[in-house]
Amino acid sequence: MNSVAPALLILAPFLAALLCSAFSWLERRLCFPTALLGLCVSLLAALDLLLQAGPAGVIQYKMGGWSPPFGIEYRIDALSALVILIIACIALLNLAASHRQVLRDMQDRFGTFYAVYLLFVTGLFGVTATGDLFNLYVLLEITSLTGYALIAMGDGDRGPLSSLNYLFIGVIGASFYLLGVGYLYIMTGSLNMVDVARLLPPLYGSSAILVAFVFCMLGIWIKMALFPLHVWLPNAYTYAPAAVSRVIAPLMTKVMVYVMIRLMFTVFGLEYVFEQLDLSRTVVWLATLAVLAGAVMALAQRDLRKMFSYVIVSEIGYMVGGAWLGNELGFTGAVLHILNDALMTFALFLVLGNLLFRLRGVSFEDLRGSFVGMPWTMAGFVLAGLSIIGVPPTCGFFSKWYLILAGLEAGAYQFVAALVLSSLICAVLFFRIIEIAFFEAPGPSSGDTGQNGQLREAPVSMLIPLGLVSISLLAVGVYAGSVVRGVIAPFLGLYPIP
Amino acid sequence: MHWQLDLFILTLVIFCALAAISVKDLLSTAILFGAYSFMMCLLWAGMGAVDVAFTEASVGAGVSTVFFVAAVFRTTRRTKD
Amino acid sequence: MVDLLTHIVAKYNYWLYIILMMIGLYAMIVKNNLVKKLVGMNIFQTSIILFFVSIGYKKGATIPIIENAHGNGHGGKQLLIRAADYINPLPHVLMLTAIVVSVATFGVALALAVKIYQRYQTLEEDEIRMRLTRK
Amino acid sequence: MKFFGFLIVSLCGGLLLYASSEFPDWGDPDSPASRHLSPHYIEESLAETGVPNLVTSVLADYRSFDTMFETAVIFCAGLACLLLLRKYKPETDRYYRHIPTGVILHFKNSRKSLPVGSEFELMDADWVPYDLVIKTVCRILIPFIQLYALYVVAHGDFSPGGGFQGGVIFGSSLILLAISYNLRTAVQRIKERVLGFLCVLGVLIYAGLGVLCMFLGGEFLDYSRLAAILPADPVHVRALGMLGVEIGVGIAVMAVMAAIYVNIASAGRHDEGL
Repeated sequence: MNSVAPALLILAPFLAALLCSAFSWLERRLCFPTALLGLCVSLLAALDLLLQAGPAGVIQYKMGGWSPPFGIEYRIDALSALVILIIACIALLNLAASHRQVLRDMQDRFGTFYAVYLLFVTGLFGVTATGDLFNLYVLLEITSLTGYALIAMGDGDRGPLSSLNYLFIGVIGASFYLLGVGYLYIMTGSLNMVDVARLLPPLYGSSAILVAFVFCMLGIWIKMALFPLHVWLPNAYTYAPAAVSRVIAPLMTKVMVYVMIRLMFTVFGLEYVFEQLDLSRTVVWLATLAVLAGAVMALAQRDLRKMFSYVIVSEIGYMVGGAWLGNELGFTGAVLHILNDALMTFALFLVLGNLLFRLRGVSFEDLRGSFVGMPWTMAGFVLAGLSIIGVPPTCGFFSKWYLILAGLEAGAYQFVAALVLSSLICAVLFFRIIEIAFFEAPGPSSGDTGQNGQLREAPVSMLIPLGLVSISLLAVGVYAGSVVRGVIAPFLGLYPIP
Repeated sequence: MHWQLDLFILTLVIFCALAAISVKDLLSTAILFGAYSFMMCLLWAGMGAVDVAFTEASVGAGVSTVFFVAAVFRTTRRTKD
Repeated sequence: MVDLLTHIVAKYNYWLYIILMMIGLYAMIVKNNLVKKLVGMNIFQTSIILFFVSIGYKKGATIPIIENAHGNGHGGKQLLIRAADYINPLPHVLMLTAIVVSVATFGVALALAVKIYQRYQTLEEDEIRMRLTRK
Repeated sequence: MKFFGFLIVSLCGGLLLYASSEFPDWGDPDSPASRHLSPHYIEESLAETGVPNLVTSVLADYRSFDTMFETAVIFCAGLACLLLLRKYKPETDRYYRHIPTGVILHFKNSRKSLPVGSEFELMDADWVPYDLVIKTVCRILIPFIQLYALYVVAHGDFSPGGGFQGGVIFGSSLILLAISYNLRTAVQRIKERVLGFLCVLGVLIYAGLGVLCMFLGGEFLDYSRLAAILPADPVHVRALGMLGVEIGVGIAVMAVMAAIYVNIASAGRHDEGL
């Protein structure tokens, strides 16, 4: 019998969501501990999976006991185990960090909120672990549907509208993906990823497979907000409640990047993607555009939330470009950047959450002098900013380094130039904010102040997760080498890049 | 299924789809949308997908339309396009 | 000419789904009213369902319910079942799930539309945008 | 915008049309889709699962994991509507009707309330007198609709139908109750809390059966393990397991459909509506 960890990973948050929803009618105080317990169990399962997947290569779990092409299987390799671990950590930390904020903002409906939150995390786990193309669609829809609901909870004025826009675009994305799966199914007759990969090589020249690939990729790109398709992202992330944007911003786009990598590597095959199709150059150009456009648009913003959203748009360009450069260095950089960017974005949005807990808004005027009132929060901000810029001891440096080397190796000089330029722009962005927060005197209208009119530091329960993430920003930087050896090398061993 | 009937339903499906998105009254849209779903369900039943047709008949033509009418009741019938 | 005609007859269902998909997508992109966009979204989704159901169809086969299974008791070892006699059930299963997903999305979207209407008293996108900029 | 939309749409349509020329013919029995997986499902599933309706056997057994998340999607939709629309504060504008005389009282911006009973009844702002024909017909119809829904759930193994369709039909009978009487009556009959519990219960039955199979030593949702506790052979027990999950799906879908309708029709206040 196999290990039960893959099933436990999905079931723990799923059952916890059901219980939370039941408790919201019975005894509301039980909701938070149930949610916490569910995510703790899946964190343990995720750790177990990572430890197993490194040496074993691939962990399989057959749902319903049916063997793969007929039933649904879960396939977890070292790379997906890493992504799962990131999801579990961030979801758990965010849950702990946002408890007070949720109690304050959601009042009588926090039980339902936790249920929806847990279902969102369940969907993310499933998307990462599944080995079935259609199951991926169903789980993607769970993630999106809960995402729409969570985003619409936010800022009363714009929340529902930006959520509905996100819904329209998200449905187009998911339907495009489903169309792609349909084209694959009509040509191969299978839905299992490994089985499809086995059946595809004789069909490589077919135009239907080409269209299937294009539509799968388009769907995923819409969901991850690659540059021209990013229009839904800034509003959705800006007007979502802080507790929600903190988990959606770091995870949703990164998981989609992972899904893209998974489709490229395990379904269509690298030989098809890089040798049969001549798309690599085009996509790297697209990614270059995304990096530049995101950075420039971030420069134009006067609101911290909007600015961070555009920084995410720019970071997506890094990962897509890295994955499509078609060499091992680029892939390593892209995967490292998934890990790093999830952590950096999470740190940034934790800082945002802390600021929003005390301040009325986060436009630049509101930030004046916040260093004095909230030193720890702003210290976390500085560290996350340094990491996004790519200053050496932090983890952001290493992935950028790999990406730049990969760009040079592949001869994609425009991509390298865009990387360097966007790092410079990020430096401008963050130092401008640090200057405002450090040197300018606090404005007259600074929101929630203490007895003596001073801005107060965020509560400890919100500072501890920020501290942990800030430490991990440094730790992941130091241990980047072992991530490359332990996770990326085994994966590349399974799917060597031609 | 006879091809004449098939063709008739196909024409109706496209007609209902076009009418549903172009009529200038949301309540009419709701009804046309229900008709569209029902025609679709006939088409699927003709292709032997009985379970799918059954679901579409109860969901698309039934409950979805009711949700739609309820939403129109709570909002407005007015539309500019 | 005959060649083209047989080609059309052999594939017309696939073409129909493309036409419906185009109608739906067009409505989603161009329409100004949020509920109209929703209708477009639903047409788009049903067109994909039509595509999948068309994949499952098999000439000379019947609906995917095994005949005479009752009389032979469960297990049905004696029954000779040939794959050519029954329509492929897999796309139907997938599309049941897709219909459910689409009605769930539809419900959530309508709830959002009601909420937006409560806030802005209109469902027209340009009027909402006007209200937002005026503030 | 119109031109832009038209461009995108024709681009997508053209791309899809270009690929469809490579498809196998419509209804071709030798297409890959009909040759690869489906023969196994068609030829073996009766022997392996004991269910003649192939769609049910694939839906609730081979791909039951998908179906569990399909139920979860519906559950999400119910939760989302609740989260988005539900307002717990009662309206301050209220209308009462004095039943013996038919006089209508309007309370504006006040917290006062009248005892609702044989003398006064709450009524909607846009109230229409009850229609005797509609009321009677619906009264007769609703039990039959519900009976039919139960039949659809229970007979899903042998004929088209199953938990989802049955649940929707049952849910629509509740919606019919709300439409033919008024929303207030329907909400009083089926309390919001009960609907909430039924949503959870349905999904929990599904997931719980799966977890039970894990406890009995199998994989998640491997119904054949239920043979250890049910008096049936491993093939027949799969049919029983499927019936169990179908019931779960039916309950969840029924409750969610009613909940979504109530929330949308009353814009979350659960008092007056269509």
